[in-house]
Formats: sequence, C-alpha cells, structure tokens
Amino acid sequence: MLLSVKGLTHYFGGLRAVNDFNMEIEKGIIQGLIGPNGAGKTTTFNLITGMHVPTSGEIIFSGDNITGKPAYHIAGKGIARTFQNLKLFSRLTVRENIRVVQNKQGKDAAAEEERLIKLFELEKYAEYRSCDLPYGAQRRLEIARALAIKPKLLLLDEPAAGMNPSEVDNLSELINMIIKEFDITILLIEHQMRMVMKLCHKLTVLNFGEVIATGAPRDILNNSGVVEAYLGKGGASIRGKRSER
Amino acid sequence: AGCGNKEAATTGDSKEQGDVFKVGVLTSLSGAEVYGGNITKRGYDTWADTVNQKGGIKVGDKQYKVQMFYADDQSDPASGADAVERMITKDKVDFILGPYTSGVTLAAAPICEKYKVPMITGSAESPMIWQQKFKYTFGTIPAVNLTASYPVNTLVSDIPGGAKTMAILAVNDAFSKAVAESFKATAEKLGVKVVKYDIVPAGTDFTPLLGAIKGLNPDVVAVGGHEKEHMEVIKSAKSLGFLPKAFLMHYGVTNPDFVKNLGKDAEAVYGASTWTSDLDIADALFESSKKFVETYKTKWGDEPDYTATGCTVAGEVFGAALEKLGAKPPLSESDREAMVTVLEDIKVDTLYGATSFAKEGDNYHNNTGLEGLTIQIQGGAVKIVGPKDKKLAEPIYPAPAWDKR
Amino acid sequence: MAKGLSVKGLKVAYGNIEAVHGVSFEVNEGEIVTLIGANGAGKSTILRAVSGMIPVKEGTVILNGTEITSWPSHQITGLGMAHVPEGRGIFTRLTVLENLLVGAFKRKDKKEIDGDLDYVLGLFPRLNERKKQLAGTLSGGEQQMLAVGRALMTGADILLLDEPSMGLAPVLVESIFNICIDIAEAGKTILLVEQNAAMALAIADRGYVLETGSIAIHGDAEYLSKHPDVLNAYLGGAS
Amino acid sequence: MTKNNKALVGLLLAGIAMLMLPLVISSFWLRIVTGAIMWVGLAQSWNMLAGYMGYVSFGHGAFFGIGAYVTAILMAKGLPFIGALVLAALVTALFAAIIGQPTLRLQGAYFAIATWAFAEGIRQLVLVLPFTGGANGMRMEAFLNENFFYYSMLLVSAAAVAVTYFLFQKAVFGLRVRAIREEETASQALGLNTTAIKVKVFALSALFPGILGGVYAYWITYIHPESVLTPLIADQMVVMALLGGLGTIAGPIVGAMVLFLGNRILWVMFGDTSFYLVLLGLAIAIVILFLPDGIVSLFTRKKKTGEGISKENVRNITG
Amino acid sequence: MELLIQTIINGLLIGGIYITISAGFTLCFGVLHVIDFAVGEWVMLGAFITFIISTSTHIDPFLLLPLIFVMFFIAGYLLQPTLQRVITKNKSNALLMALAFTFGISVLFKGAALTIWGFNERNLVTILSGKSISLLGINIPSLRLGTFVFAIIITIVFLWFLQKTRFGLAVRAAAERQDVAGLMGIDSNMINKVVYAIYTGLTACSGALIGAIFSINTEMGVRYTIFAFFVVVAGGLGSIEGAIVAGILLGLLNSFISVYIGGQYVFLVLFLFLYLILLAKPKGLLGKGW
Ligand SMILES: Nc1ncnc2c1ncn2[C@@H]1O[C@H](COP(=O)(O)OP(=O)(O)OP(=O)(O)O)[C@@H](O)[C@H]1O
Ligand SMILES: Nc1ncnc2c1ncn2[C@@H]1O[C@H](COP(=O)(O)OP(=O)(O)OP(=O)(O)O)[C@@H](O)[C@H]1O
Ligand SMILES: CC(C)C[C@H](N)C(=O)O
Ligand SMILES: [Mg+2]
Ligand SMILES: [Mg+2]
Repeated sequence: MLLSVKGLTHYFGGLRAVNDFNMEIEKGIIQGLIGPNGAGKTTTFNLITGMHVPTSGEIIFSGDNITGKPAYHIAGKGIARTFQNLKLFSRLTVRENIRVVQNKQGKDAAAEEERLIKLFELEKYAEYRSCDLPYGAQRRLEIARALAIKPKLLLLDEPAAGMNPSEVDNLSELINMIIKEFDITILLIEHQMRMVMKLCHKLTVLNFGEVIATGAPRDILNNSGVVEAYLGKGGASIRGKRSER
Repeated sequence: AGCGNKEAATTGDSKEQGDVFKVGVLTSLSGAEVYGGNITKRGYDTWADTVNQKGGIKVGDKQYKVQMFYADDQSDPASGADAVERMITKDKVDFILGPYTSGVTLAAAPICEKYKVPMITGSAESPMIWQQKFKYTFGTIPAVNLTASYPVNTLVSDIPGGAKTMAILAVNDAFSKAVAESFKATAEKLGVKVVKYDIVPAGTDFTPLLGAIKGLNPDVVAVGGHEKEHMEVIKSAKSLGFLPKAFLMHYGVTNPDFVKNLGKDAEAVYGASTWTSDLDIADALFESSKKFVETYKTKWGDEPDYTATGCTVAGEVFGAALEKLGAKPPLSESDREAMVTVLEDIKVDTLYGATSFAKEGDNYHNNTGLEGLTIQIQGGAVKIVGPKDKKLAEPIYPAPAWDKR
Repeated sequence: MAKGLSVKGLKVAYGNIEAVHGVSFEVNEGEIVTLIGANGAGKSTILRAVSGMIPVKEGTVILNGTEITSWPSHQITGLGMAHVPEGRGIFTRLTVLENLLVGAFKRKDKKEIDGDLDYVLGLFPRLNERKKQLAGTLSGGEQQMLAVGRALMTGADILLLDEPSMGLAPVLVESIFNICIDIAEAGKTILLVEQNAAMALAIADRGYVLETGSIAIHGDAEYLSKHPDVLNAYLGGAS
Repeated sequence: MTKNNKALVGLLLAGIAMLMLPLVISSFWLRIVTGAIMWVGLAQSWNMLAGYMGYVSFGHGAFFGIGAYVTAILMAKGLPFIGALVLAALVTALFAAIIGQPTLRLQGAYFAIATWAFAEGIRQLVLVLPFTGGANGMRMEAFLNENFFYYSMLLVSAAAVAVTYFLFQKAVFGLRVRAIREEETASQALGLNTTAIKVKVFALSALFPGILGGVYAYWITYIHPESVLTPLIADQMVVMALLGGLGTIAGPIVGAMVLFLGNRILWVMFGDTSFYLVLLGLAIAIVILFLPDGIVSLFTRKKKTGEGISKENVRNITG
Repeated sequence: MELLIQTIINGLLIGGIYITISAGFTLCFGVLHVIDFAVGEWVMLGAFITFIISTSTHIDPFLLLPLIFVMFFIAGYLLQPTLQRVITKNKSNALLMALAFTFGISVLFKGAALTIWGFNERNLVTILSGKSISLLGINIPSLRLGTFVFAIIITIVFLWFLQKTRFGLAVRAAAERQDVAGLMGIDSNMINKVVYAIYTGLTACSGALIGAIFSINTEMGVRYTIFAFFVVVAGGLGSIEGAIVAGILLGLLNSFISVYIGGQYVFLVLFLFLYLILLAKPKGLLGKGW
C-alpha cells in the first residue's frame, strides 16, 4: 500500500467534515474520490498534505506515519497536490513556477523543466506570468508544477473544472500519459463523470464525511445510494427547453 | 548666499564679503522640538536685529553688521550635523549660535571641532554636553543640575513650615530626567521624604500616576518636562480634584504659553529659572533687561523666557568676544582659535547677569557665572520668590484651592 | 428592439491587450442564449463588459432599449440585470444568509424578498442548513450554489450566468439547468456561458460560438448541436 | 546580450564615478551623499523582505538602532570600530532570526504592526536599560574623516544591493522567496520549508541595517533613542522603497536618492521655514498619484512604448 | 481599595479616549483596507480647527462637534477619490502605495499646520474642563467621562449600523469585493467616499476632545497615531467590537502599569503586550479582524 488512511476524522469547530474515513491506495493506479458538494473531499486532501491537522486518525505513507507533520515535510516525502481554487505563483512565469519547486537545480532539473513544459503544452506561455494564462493552461500548469517535485503520489482536486468535454478528454489523456511516464500514483477528485469513468481504476465515494461506497467504477455507477446522493439521472432529467417548443 | 538663505530682516544691504559677520543659527524648526526651536530662534534674532540697528559689532574703529544663516536640524542630530557642515563649508559662517536641544548639540559639536568654528548654545542644558569637553562649544544657560536645586531649597528651607514630602515625576528625556534627578538629590539632602519617583516615557497619560500620588498626599509634586507635559499635569490633577501644597516644575513654566493656556490654574506653580523679565539688569546692547523685554515683546508679541534670553545673551557674548579680539570678518582659522581663548577668559555683565565660562571640570565651557532662581506664577506673571536675597515677591504656600483663585 | 440585451461591435481590452474583437449578439426577452467557446476565448470578458465590471473599448451595449455601454455596474443592476461572475465572487466574510440578502440590496418589496429567500433555500437545502455559516468556509460547490442563489435574489429580469455548473456534483448540475428553464419560463432572460455545451445547448434557444474573441458560428441551438465543428471542438466528438 | 553589456559598462562607469566622487564634491555635499547612500542600503534591505517576500515590516528601524547601540556599547568597552561593527552585525542578524521565528507567522498588516510594536518595545527598553545611557544616549570619540564614512556606507549599501541582485533576482532562492509572496500555502504544499526561508530573509534584511546603524553611530558620534530608534526610520525605508518601486532592484535606490536628496535640497532652499514639509509631502503624494508603481515605472514604461507592445513584453517587464 | 477603584476608572476612561481615536480608523481600514498614516494629523487638524472656532466664537467645543464632523466629513469626502485613484491605478501593491500616499499627506498636513498656525501650544477649554464628579473618595474627571460616553455612543451606532441595517450590509459586502458588490447594485465608490468621510469626521471630533483633555500642537499627531494603531490592530483590523475591547484593555493596562509597576515601564510593557497579543491572537483579540 502506498497510502493508507485509518479512522481519519476532522472537525471545524462543531462541524464534522470528515468522519472515520478509511482508504487505501495501491501503488500505480488512479483512484477516484467522489461525492456531493461539501462531502469532505477537499478537506481530506488538506489532511493528507498536512494543511490541517486531523482531529484523530492516522495517515501512513510508504510505511511512514505522516499524521500532523508539516506540509513541506510531507511534500518532501513524495506527496504533491493541486488546488481546487488555483494557487499558482501568480507573478512568476510559467517556467519559474516549475523551477521554484524543484528541489535540485542544475542540468537535469533544467531538462526536466523543459520536458514538463512540452508535455503540458505550455511552450508558448513559458515566459508569461502565470496569472495571465488562460484558465485551462493554468490548470495544466498546476499539474506540471506538482510533478516538478517528483512525487510518488499526486493529488488532483477537480482538475477538469471549467473545461468543456473536448478539453476534459484531452486532460484525461494527459493524465493517462503522466501515470505511465512518471511512475506515480494518482488520487483524483472530480465531478466530471466523463473523466472519472475514463481514468479511475477504483472509486471511493464520500458523503457527509463518511465513505458510502468503494469499488470499481462500474459497480459504483450502479450503486443506488450513490446515484441518489450524487449522480442523479444524468442529462436525461433535464427537461430540455428547446424540445418543448 | 548661494543657497538662498534669507537674511535677518534688518541686516541692511551690507552683503560684500568681509563687510559682515556671518552667523550660523542651528535650531529645530520642524520635528518634535519645534516649539523650543522657535523660541531660541527668536532669541537669536532679537540679538541680531538689535545689533544691526545699532550699526553692528564694533571691531577696532569700524562697525560690522551680522548676517544670519539659518538651518533647521529637524530635531534630529544627524540633520543637525549636516546643517553645521553646510553653514560652515558653504555659507562660511564665522561662528555658530547653537541648537535648542542637547542631542543636536552633541552631534553638531564634533563638526565645529573639525572646522574650528566656535559655537555658543543659548539653550542646551544637559550636563552631558559639558562633560565631553568640546573645545569650540560653549553654553550660556547653566546646566539643569546647577539650577534645579534652587526652588527645592526655597520650598523646604525658606518657607516656614516648608515641604516635608515630595513626589517626583519626569519625562524620560535627557533634560527632564536631569531635572528630576536634581530635584531628588536636593530634596533628600534637605531631609525631605520622596514618596514617589517615576521617570515616564514621553506621551504618557499622567492621570493614573497622579491618581496614585494623590493617595500618597505629598506636600509637593515636582515635575520634569516641557510646557506640554506641565500643562497636562495641571489639567489632570485638577480633573482629579487633586491639589498638593505646591507644584514644582522647571523649564516651561516660564514659557508664556503656560499661563496663557492654563489661566488661573497656573497660579502658584513653582519653577526654576536663571532669569525672569522682572529683573532689572544693566546691559550694554539693550541698556537694560527691561528694555530688552520691551524690544522682544514688540517683536514677537510674547514675553521672553530664560531660554530666549539665554539665546540673545549668547549673541551678546560673541559680540563682546569679537570686540575684545578685534578681528575683522571673515574670521580666519587663527582668529577663531584665538576667540576660544577670549571666550574662556571673558567675563561680561549682560542682561542675564554675570556671564563667564568654566575652564575645566564637569561644567567645562558652561556658564557658571549665574545663580539659579526660584520662580512662581503669581497673578499670571512669573515672579522671583527665591533665593532669599534675590526674591522680588513672597512665595505663596500652600497653593489656594482650585476654586478660590 | 424593445426588451432584451443587444450587443454591437463590442471590443474589450485588458490594458493594451484586446481580448474581444468586435462581437455582436442579442438575447431577446424570455430567451435562453448560450455562449460557448474554448478556454480563454473571451466569454467571461464579454459578460464582464456587459455588466459594467470592466470598461468597454468600443461598441455598444443596449439593455431593454437603454444604452448602458460602460455604465458602472451598480447602475446597470438597477435596470434589472444580474451576473453570476466567474469564480463565484461570494462575500466570504458574510454569512450565507447575508450573502443572499445582499443580492436583494436594490429591492424594496419586502414580502417578495422573503418569498424569494424561501424559494432559494428550498432549491438548495444545503444552503438552508448552513444559513449562519461564513460563506468563505463553504466547500467549492456550496459556494457555487450560493452564487446562483444570490443572483436569483436580485429579482433581475435578465441573468448572465458564467459557468454556473462548475464544480457542482452531477445531480446538482441537473438542478441548475432545470432552474434555468424554470426561470426562462417565468419570462426572464438568460445569457448562459457554459463549458458543458451539450447541456447548455439542450436547454437554450440559440447559441453563439466564440473563438479567440470573435464569433465564429451562431444559430439556433439545434443547428449548433449538430454542427460538425461544434461537435468536435466543444462536445467531445460524437458522444 | 549587447543590452547586457551596455548595462555592465554603465554600471562600471557609475561605480568608478561613485569611487571618485569625494574628489569632486564639497565636504557638505559629500556628507549629504553619504546619508543618501546609507538610505539606499536601508531601503534596499527593507525591499528584500517586503518587495520580494511580501512581508511589510514597520519595525526595521529597530535593527538600525540595535546595530548602532551595540557598536557604541562595544566601542565604549574599548573595542576598535571594525571589531565592534562585526559583532554588532552578528548580534543584529541573530536577534532578527530569533524574533523572526514567531513574528513571521503573522500575515499582512498584523505582521507590519507586530514588527512596529516590537521596535517600539526596543526603544522603550533602551530608555530603561542601565548600560545604554537611557534618554541621554551615548557619545563616541569623534573620528572626523568624511571620506572614510562615505566609502564605508558605499561599501555596505553596495553589498546590500549586490545581495539583492544575486540572491533575490538571479538565484533560485529569490524565486522561492517570491513564491512565498505569491502563495504561501501552495509553497508549503509543494515542499518549500517556508519558515526557514522566511527567517533567513528576515535575518538578512536586518543584517544590513544593523551594519549601517553601526557606521552611522560612529559617523554622527552621538546616538540616542530619538535618533536611531525613532519609528521615522522604518517609515522612511517604507516610503523610499515604495516611492521608487517595490520589488525591483532600482526602486529602492532611486526612491532613497530622490527622497533623501529631495528633502535636503528643499531643506537647503527653504531651511528656515517649515514650508519645506509642505513641498515634501505634496511631492510624495503627487509622485505616487501619478506613478502608482513607483518612479522606476517611468523608465520601464518608456521602454515599452518604444518597443511596441506585445503580450510577452508586458509580462517580462512587470515580472 | 480606593486607589484600586480609581485606577480602574482612570483606565476605563483612558480606554474611552483610545476608542474615540480608533473607531473611525478601524472602520476605514475594514472597508478601504488602507492604513491611513495621516490619522494623527486628522486628529491634530480637528483639534486646531475646533480651537480656532471655539476661541473666536466662544462656543463650547462640545457644541461644535457636529460642525467639526460636517466640515471634516466634507474634507474626507473630497479627498477620498484621490486616494481611490491610487488604489485602483496600482495593480500589485495598491494598499501599500495608498499607505505611502497617506504618509505624504501626513507630512503635508503637518507642514501646513506648522506654517499656518506656528509652533505654540494651545489649550481647548470646555464646559467640563477641570470638573470632576466625586463619589466616595473616587474622582471621575468629567471631560474624560464625556469622551467615554461619546466613544461608547459612536461605537454602538457603528455596530448597529453595520450589523442591523441594509446599508450596513452593503458596506460590509463592498468591503470585501467591490466589483461583485457592484453587481448587487451597490455603489462602492460612494460607499468608499462616505466611509472615509465618516472616518475623517469622527477622527477630527476625537481631536477636539483630545485637545481638550491634553493639549494641542502640530506634533500631537504622532502620539495618537501610535494609540490608534495599537487599538485597531489588537482589536483585529476592521473590527469595531475588537476596538472597544482593545481600547478598554489598553486603557486599563496603561493605568495599572502606571500605578502598580511604575510609569517608567508603561510603554515597554504595553508594546510587549501588543506583540504577545498578536502572536497569540493573529487576527486580533476577538479573532474577527481582516
Ligand atoms: N474552515 C472551515 N470552517 C468550517 N467549515 C468548513 C471549513 N472548511 C470546510 N468546511 C465545511 O466542511 C465541509 C467539507 O468541505 P470540503 O471542502 O471538504 O468539501 P468537498 O467535498 O471538497 O466539496 P466540493 O465538491 O464542493 O468541493 C463543507 O460542508 C464545508 O462547508
Ligand atoms: N484580468 C485579466 N488581465 C489580463 N488578461 C486577461 C484577464 N482576464 C482574462 N484575460 C485574457 O483575456 C482572454 C479572454 O479571457 P476570458 O476569461 O474572457 O475567457 P473565457 O472564454 O471566459 O475562458 P474560460 O473558459 O477559461 O473561462 C484570455 O486570453 C485571458 O488570458
Ligand atoms: C527643554 C529642552 C528640550 C531643551 C533643553 N534646553 C535641552 O537641554 O535640551
Ligand atoms: Mg472540494
Ligand atoms: Mg471564463
């Protein structure tokens, strides 16, 4: 097991955002974390990466107990992430955004930097300040920057938000490629089922901070609890104004 | 005057090099000490204008007017040093009338040493200055530790049934602290019990402290500070319904603003001084100190206090030294060196009284010719109430109640 | 043209960089019109310029017959336009309830405000549970609900919605689109920017396709949803 | 590249000019320039922290004061100037590192005011400590060599500028510092030990003011709390850096020169009235009103129009 | 015992003075997010103008407060757009540049006051000056009590206005995001002007009161800037409740240190305290600051 989370619980004041959460992630797969808005997905990410200290529970990464360790320490161990609300270094260029987090500098690092920029199709923006990039490019840059620290586990928080279906497909391919090229494991939060279904080997479903289902994507899709709480009836339920006329 | 310095109003038209003595005036025209800075400037200007009116300083058989060059030290020692450097090297002043504050004096004095330009301060009164033994720096006001003992003496020894207990408050600046130390030392020497002694940082609210002192019920509340703090102490005490038998303060009480702003509340407050406008002393330049007061009053609207007067006298002392020296402007380096010797030996009777400078010891180059005075505000005016042989009015003790004035 | 929104030759620039190069379109009363386009095409920029958040460089914007080009946004709002901006723009230091009430700032009809409040809280039960929570601590999706709810509270006749479904769980995406239909049926007008082009076209009357700051294709929704270019570029191929 | 060479030649010429300066100007103006150069070093140090890392300190005057006092106290104990100065520098930086650790956890205005509170605390402490002379201050034996102080200040301030250039503009360290400025949480999540970096920058930005304070004390020969620990020192660092252009290397240099020399020139012209304050205040307000990105934006902007504006250009210049 | 009660009362009343200076200041920060360096100069100008009007018309300063408020309200209302221009023109460091701008303004005000009114000390006399209410050996200075009441009234009005009124809600919304507030129909430019004007108006009034309690001179601003900053920050920037708590705490501390520890250490302890408060409570005493 690359990561195992045991009995993770977190309170914000009186509000229990995550409740006795258990999850294991095998090395080399893409695991999905889905659930309704406010279910506690992002909070879970924050706990794993050390941005919040859990009220109780344990997080074991590659055999190390990283619970409550400072964020930079956890990143150093090999967990990188992206943010639901982008957190790029706005006034740094694309290139600098990558370079700044690389922990070794030098020829190899420079080559790695080039490679990431190419892979993520950021060549033409390389010298732009990141805040001046179109949204989609900013999303890609965030992933590239996370990869620059050479993580073993990559946590992606809604990377496809605000993308149209074609862009979602492109991003899905990119992520598929990453997992091959970089020898890493991915934990993905995403509401776009199109992407989740295309990528994930396994899904964990969260509601009210608790796991309500876990298993292969296909099984989850048919889980009535998940359908009711999260998936809905798919586009079918939309009445379609146009057809009514 | 390449830098656009303005001349004193009555300098006349003598601008040619060698026609006038160029005098540098260094003082605080902005920043925290702007009040006293302006008072000193008034003192210096009164001297210059009067000298020029009378035709100038007499050297040999010729008279030379004085031309004033001003520089603002921004109440900051570094700016003060810049200012002296400027006046000496650019304006080529022959001598300098010194700063208002002791801090600026300490930073400016080394520059005067460097260029061998004499400086007399008419205001700085921290004893620390004189301990440095600057060759070119002199001062007309006796250091505070020399003057602050007089009113304590009066209050304790001269008044029948005098003060037995005293609370001392002071602001933590060089001048005010020295005042408090001197009050304390004198009081203790005379067997007075000091029930409270507190040196507070500038800007403190005195009310809580006075509340505490009120509980101790001392005969005298003595304060080291400036006009602003003195006013605040009186206002605070009154609003607490607190009235000791006497308030004792130092500089600032003699300041016209003190009485003007406090009105009857200023009554009976004691202070220390070296001079008041009540004195009648003969003077070469103004004929008498009374005439000086008149001149000053028509010029500035207020009565001069001992600081302004000390500054005017600083100018007079330079004048006397120049007459004695007999050197024509511009002064050469050797002239200026010789001037120091003249100043060291000089003994002039000015409107301030006998003025002479110590040649050695801890008061090196400070005016030790003068004695201190105990003063008290009576009927809205500054009256001399001690020491015994000098008093012009009887001391009032204890002070009348706030509402019986 | 009487009612609705009409934009002619709109140009908008950020500093010296022009992002929208002369765009014209209209939205008639009671219509749902969608604006689709790739990331960075200029959709949000157009909405911002229309609602007065950023200045117009050239062109005219007419709302219900009144020219409102470069009016300050608070005045435009007064004419009955609401805008759910990209990135939600909720007031993080106000509570959920206060956010909704700010939406009704310009309204005086106290009774109807209360009615609308009940309506919105009914639409999003999550918000009802969290009425007193500071909006900044809501999850991403919860904030999105709040942003839409707040726009509904303005009681505006014409709504500009910038990616209202972003970050919402699939089940909520459905409700958002259904809400749009309800609103339109109530006679209000909607200009909808959506990445989820398939759904947007499903509920819209007409649409415009924006490519790098200019309109490339436009037509009624049915036409667009079958247009090969649109299919390829925005609908993820034949899906 | 040729542009770079030109800049290098320009820099070299400027350097030579600076070295020759004492030969050509009067001792008064040399004094003034010495003061201006001191402020360049001070403003630049503040810029390291505020401009590059985004932490606005209102307490940097304290480090100047600490440097001055430590130097004075050690010299009073008989140490030679250089020895005292080196020790003062170390003490100041160490002190900053210690105080930085907790203080740098604060954000924005809270950090600003915490540093200011701590600086005021130092001033009050000096007033009551037994070995600082309290309100009386301390006087040192005068060493009246204007050239010595000119070159000393030049050396220290040039070092501050060079460190800013090489460490903050050119090295990855500077990128990391700027990353903290932009997104502190993201920096942490991506493996930067932000606390360690912040403390280093804080200590470095205190080091130069510490040294400059020591040189100042020896130069002016008299220090007291009102002169070396007044809040005005930090205020001026802030205003100089902002006036010139925050987060740029030229900004604090230009800002310090303009404000200090401007003050002195107005003061020379209107020195006997307080009117110069009116002009000074007006000048500051007007410059900021019309050049909101500082005086250096005047030059970069010209460049932009000269070369025509492409998207890239704008980014490079402002980045 | 008497001393203890007197010390508490003195502390509370000093707190009242601090709150008067800070109430407008914290509102201004909360909405505009600008630290106005000239806060002390507004105090000073308020004091001088009151002095001048009061001495020439012989009207009691307390009666002049409404007039002073209106005068300075207008001044602030007219100045704010210029400040706003600095804020909106700058992209990356708007608030810092605004701070530097107000620094320039403060130098200008100080210089102008010195040039026009000179260096003299002034004393403002009110109907309450020098009076006190005595109860069981405790003295309550009337002027300070009046100031305390003034402070409490304005802060309560502020709180009520911000928390309970529609317009207050709009102010709080605009404080956070002016562009989005605009979409809600809120004219944030107008709000900015009004808030700044309220701030200058109130601060000037506090100057009149302070001038009456202490004394008036052109340098007085610095002293009060310090207290305004202290209260506003310790209370949490922009938090009015916080300012009340911090003002009272600061006043009590001041009074108790003076009496029981020694006036010598009053500021040393106060600043140490402020520093520690910030470390322990990074968003102010009530944790409600920006
Ligand atoms: N700082 C906080 N204080 C109080 N409540 C919080 C805080 N942060 C998050 N919450 C609450 O915790 C719950 C979980 O939030 P979280 O951001 O983890 O949701 P999420 O699953 O990521 O949702 P989404 O899909 O909408 O992003 C939400 O109900 C949210 O309102
Ligand atoms: N504040 C800004 N400053 C400078 N350029 C900007 C700014 N906002 C957007 N742009 C640029 O303007 C262009 C249009 O951006 P806009 O946000 O309108 O696109 P969009 O169609 O809404 O894209 P998305 O789908 O990502 O929301 C882009 O090239 C973008 O980089
Ligand atoms: C009253 C003081 C500030 C001035 C005083 N004469 C001095 O020695 O500094
Ligand atoms: Mg989330
Ligand atoms: Mg957009």
